Amino acid sequence: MNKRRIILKTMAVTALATASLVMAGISGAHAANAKLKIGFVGVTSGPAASWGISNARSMQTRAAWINETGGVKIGDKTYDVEIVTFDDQKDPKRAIAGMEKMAQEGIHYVVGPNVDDGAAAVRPVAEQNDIIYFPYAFPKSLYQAPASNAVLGMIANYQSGPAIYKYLKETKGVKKVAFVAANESDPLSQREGGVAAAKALGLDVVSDNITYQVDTTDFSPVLTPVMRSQPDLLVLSGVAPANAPQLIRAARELGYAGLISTETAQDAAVLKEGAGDMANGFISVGGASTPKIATDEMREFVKRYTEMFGEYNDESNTKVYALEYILETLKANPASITDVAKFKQTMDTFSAKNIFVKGDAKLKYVGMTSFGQKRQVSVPMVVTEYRNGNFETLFVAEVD
Amino acid sequence: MSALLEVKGLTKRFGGLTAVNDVSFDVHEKEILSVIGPNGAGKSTLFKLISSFLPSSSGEVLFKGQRISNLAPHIVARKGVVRTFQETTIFKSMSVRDNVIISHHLRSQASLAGYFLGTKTALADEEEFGRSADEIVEFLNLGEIRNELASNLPQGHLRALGIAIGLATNPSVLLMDEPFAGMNHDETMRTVELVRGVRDRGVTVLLVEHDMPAVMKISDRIVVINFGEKIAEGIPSEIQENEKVIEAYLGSEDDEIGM
Amino acid sequence: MEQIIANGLYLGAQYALIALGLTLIFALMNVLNFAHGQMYVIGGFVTYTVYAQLELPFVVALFASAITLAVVGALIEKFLFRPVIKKSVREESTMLLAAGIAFFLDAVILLVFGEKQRGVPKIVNGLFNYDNYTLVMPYDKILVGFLAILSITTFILYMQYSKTGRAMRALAQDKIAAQLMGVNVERYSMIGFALGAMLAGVVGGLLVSITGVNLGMGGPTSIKAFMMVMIGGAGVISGAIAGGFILGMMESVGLTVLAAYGDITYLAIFISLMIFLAFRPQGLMGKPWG
Amino acid sequence: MMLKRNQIIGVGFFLFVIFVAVPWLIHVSGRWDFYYTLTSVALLSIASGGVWLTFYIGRINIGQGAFALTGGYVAAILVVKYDVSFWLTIPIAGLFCAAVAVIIGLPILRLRGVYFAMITLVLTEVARLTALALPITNGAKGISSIPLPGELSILGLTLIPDFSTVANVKLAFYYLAAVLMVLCFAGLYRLVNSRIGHLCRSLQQNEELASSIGVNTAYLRVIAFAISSFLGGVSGAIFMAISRSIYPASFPVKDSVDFMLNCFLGGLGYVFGPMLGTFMIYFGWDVLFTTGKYQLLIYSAILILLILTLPNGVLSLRIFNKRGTAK
Repeated sequence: MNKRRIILKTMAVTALATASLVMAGISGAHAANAKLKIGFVGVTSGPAASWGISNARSMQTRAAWINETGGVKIGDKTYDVEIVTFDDQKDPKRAIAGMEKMAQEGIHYVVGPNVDDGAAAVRPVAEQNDIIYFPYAFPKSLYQAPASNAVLGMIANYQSGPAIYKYLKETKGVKKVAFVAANESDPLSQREGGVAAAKALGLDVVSDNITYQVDTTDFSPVLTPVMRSQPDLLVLSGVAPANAPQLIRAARELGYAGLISTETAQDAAVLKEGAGDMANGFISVGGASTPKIATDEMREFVKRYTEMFGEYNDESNTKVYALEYILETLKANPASITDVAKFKQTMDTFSAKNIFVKGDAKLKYVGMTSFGQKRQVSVPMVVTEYRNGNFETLFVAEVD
Repeated sequence: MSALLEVKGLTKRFGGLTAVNDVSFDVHEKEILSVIGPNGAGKSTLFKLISSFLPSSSGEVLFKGQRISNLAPHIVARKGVVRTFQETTIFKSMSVRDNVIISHHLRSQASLAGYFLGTKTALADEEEFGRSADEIVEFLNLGEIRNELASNLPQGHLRALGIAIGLATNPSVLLMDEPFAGMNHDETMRTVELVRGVRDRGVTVLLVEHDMPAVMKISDRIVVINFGEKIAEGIPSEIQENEKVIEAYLGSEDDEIGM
Repeated sequence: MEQIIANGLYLGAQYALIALGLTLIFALMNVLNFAHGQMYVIGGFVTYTVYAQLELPFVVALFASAITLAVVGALIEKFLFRPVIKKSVREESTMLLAAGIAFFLDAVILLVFGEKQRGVPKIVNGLFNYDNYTLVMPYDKILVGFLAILSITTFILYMQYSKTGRAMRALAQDKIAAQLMGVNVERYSMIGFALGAMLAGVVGGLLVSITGVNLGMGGPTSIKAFMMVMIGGAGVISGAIAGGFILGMMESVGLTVLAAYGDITYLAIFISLMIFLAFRPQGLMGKPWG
Repeated sequence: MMLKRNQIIGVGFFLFVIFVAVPWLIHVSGRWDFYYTLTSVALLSIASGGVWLTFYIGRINIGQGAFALTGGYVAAILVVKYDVSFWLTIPIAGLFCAAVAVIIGLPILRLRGVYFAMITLVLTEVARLTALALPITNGAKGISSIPLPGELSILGLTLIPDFSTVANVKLAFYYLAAVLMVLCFAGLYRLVNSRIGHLCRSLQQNEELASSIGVNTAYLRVIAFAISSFLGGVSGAIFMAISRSIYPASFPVKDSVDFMLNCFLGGLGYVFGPMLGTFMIYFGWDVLFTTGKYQLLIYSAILILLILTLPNGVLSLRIFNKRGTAK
């Protein structure tokens, strides 16, 4: 019967396709050497694209820069850095596939994923394949033993939150805090951390259950009940750069005169376009590009980034570090290029100069307080205030 | 003769409008009873009420003394009262034979799980359905096109297929919705023969129609409705002479009692 | 209370305009346009480019958005939907095409306009403030709401009184009858699709002045538009408008009333929508089975 | 079920490919990453198979993500909080989803066309928001660090070894997924080619007529939807085991849409359509990863071209189907 043939042929074609793809893989697997591949698995399309894109571009900019100046010398060998990127579409299932791809490429050091669920989902793969990865996700279980392959690539909100609230409490007399978060895993978890931190500081949390959908086009209804609780600090927990200006604008238009802050990195141009003068005074956590602390290297980085991609994204200020840490740690112990265990050993004692920040800041691994092991990069916690299109440094702190 | 199907005081209101008002009549075993009436008289609504495709506002339909109105259509069908459709309502992407085979559903002995597992009963069912379908297809002169896709059939054959689908369910009563609509004289006469054949198989036929010549030729008895109400009931010759009926048909503009 | 209603009305006006285009395309071609949200986003970016980058007047930017999308819509209908509708066995197959187009437009938006959130300078400054913040509404929102309602009215008048509009309504009601009456189905399908896309572009352009635009807004916007269309009844213009205002009001009221219970406003909206449709499968004003 | 000779050859060949040839090729080529990709394809095609069945009764289902998520959560909660064996949670997750489908399906399956499509789409969001709001699902934080599947033994006889002791977990999951996929599609094939399949088709073509010949359409619809959701739940449960975590956003709306697209792409008229469709859509994206920032552009362009040339699914292609009679 006809149907049988169909089945037969379907199978033949399926098999053929599989085989040819596998074969194609073989030829691709033996790539040239003297290249040091570093991976990136994160979201570079869809609603959250700007997180991953700013991330990947920072890496690509830095890699191009290093390669242009002769590559990176690790041990007695010099490598060109190649960044292999994988778009996980913010889907944890894809993130696993991405991590598998990285393993296939022989990569042991990966930056990403950008969100909690992705970071949790790739853990088994990373551990099976000896991959150290640098997620931008905050769940503590990722970094606490028995987990040991994840290194937090930035400052967690439960670390920056207390510092910011304390500063605002002491210098601006903040007493009543309200929290708003998107109805998604990451922001909600961050809100919970923020609320706990605020309460620990003795602040009065007047509103902590208002959420919004990320696709909201008018935030006035969302913020109307928040405003009624009359806070003097409004915290936008884990706010996406796309939502921040709209929230600020809606709050100001509803007559809110107090402070607004967040613990995530933002982009000045986005704030300027989206909220204009209303964004003045908005407090966020930046990286190293504020004029006060940026070094020539940082300025060079921004310049190269802008040349390569047309426009700089301030979110990259915090994302420039992961690649730097990987390379510097490898330099400190060349054996760790293939041996992840050596890398982990090195992490405990590692220290190098931070070229992006003025002064004698060091690159080193921290996290003992939060995770009980050194599974976090130490980056300067630069708390900034938006003012007329630029970020100004409020204060700089460190995490231990 | 005993009443197989009893229609008692059937009424249907749509908002303020009463489409069918207190209609009662009986259908006797193995007769062909036609319900006629001018356009807009409420025939179509009455038909849907009897076949339970519409819930009634009041009144009821009894089949062998049991109430069947306002039940789900498939339950009414299961009891033995099955309708055909006016339009080209068939399973378009199946062959003629498959259309008839699938319509043997009510004769299934096996359960769904049985069909999945292919039990003995299920296999016996399949065989029986195939045999019966072939018989029905032949009976309705569809034998030559049994493997044709239903959507490719000309209209005349579609009507026959509709009847075949109805017959496959092995009904006690077959309700036929305007079986002669849109047919020329020859086609109508052929279909009249088919419907007679159906009755001769022991199936009671209730049909709703407005093709008068065909109705007069085929019916054992006729029920006439106008403005939702029954105005006459009787054998064809009585109806032909009924004053009210003539008046009703003359009063309506687009239908004449042509015979 | 006044504030809640004002918020709801403003949201409703913009939602209704989004839903209009979607329902028009559905009514004419039975196509559920998954790419509607992406068209809205393109509209926003075009207005951004013309108004903020090239610094031309806002009205010019709006027109640019409208025209761009009308052209895009017409091309999509002619070269993609038309052949697929002709060849496919089941008309749902157009959903795959619509989704493919949505992906494609997403990719184009990312490559052309970048990943960042974009916004434009306020079109009007100032704030309407009644009785010391019992009712506040920035003037630009009032203007945008007004323009949205104006667009809706124009659209309705156009559909009601122009020859093209009448032809499209005939087509939406009964394709075969319209064909018999001499309506050129292909031509009006294309015009209808272009018009639907254009409406999406206009809303995108209008809203970029309030909420800005980013590449991620496409998908969620489509889904919201689907919901409004369902509430009102698929393929019915008055239904889309009603659906838009109802959803806007529900969000506004829900976010205030349910605020005390945490994160459940949208859950409540979705569930009540499901219950509503279970009882009224064709929406408020739809034909049964759309 | 009667199998014709070349049918047996076909099935045998297919089984040989997925159980012997693929592992061998991966071993030879060293493309270990394909295990996960193919495992995903197998699991996603199970879920798509369910969606396909709802298409078969004439309903556009964009809600499978909701059931995959539910299945994942049921399995995760049972494993983590109640210490149930993972193997037992697979059928429980499936049955739970089927039960949910019956409760939800009774009212919503009355809807047709776009209305049903949209309400199922909303269902996916409802599932995500519910997972965020409920205490038992651990809200926003999800459930992570879930142990690997343990041993499955009956009367002391080890049927499946403890996955944490298996040398190659990827291969183990691949086999698990492949076996389930084969079972799922064998079941679907049997279903579709039995009288039930014909009944489903009668529903798809004309529900009124179907009920007039005595088919309990509501019952059949609910059954089909329940089977569909069962498959979604099973696939979600196993994904949970692979990623060893589950979050509210583990199966987003995009997945629901993808499940539907898989069916369209493969061909709605062909029972193996969803398998091929999933393979092409998922694998296609993975293979295109080398194209960097043009990945989505190329991917969607190919998708559009495919629809333009084969609007009735890839399986409607001549080589698959000489007489062109869509089933």
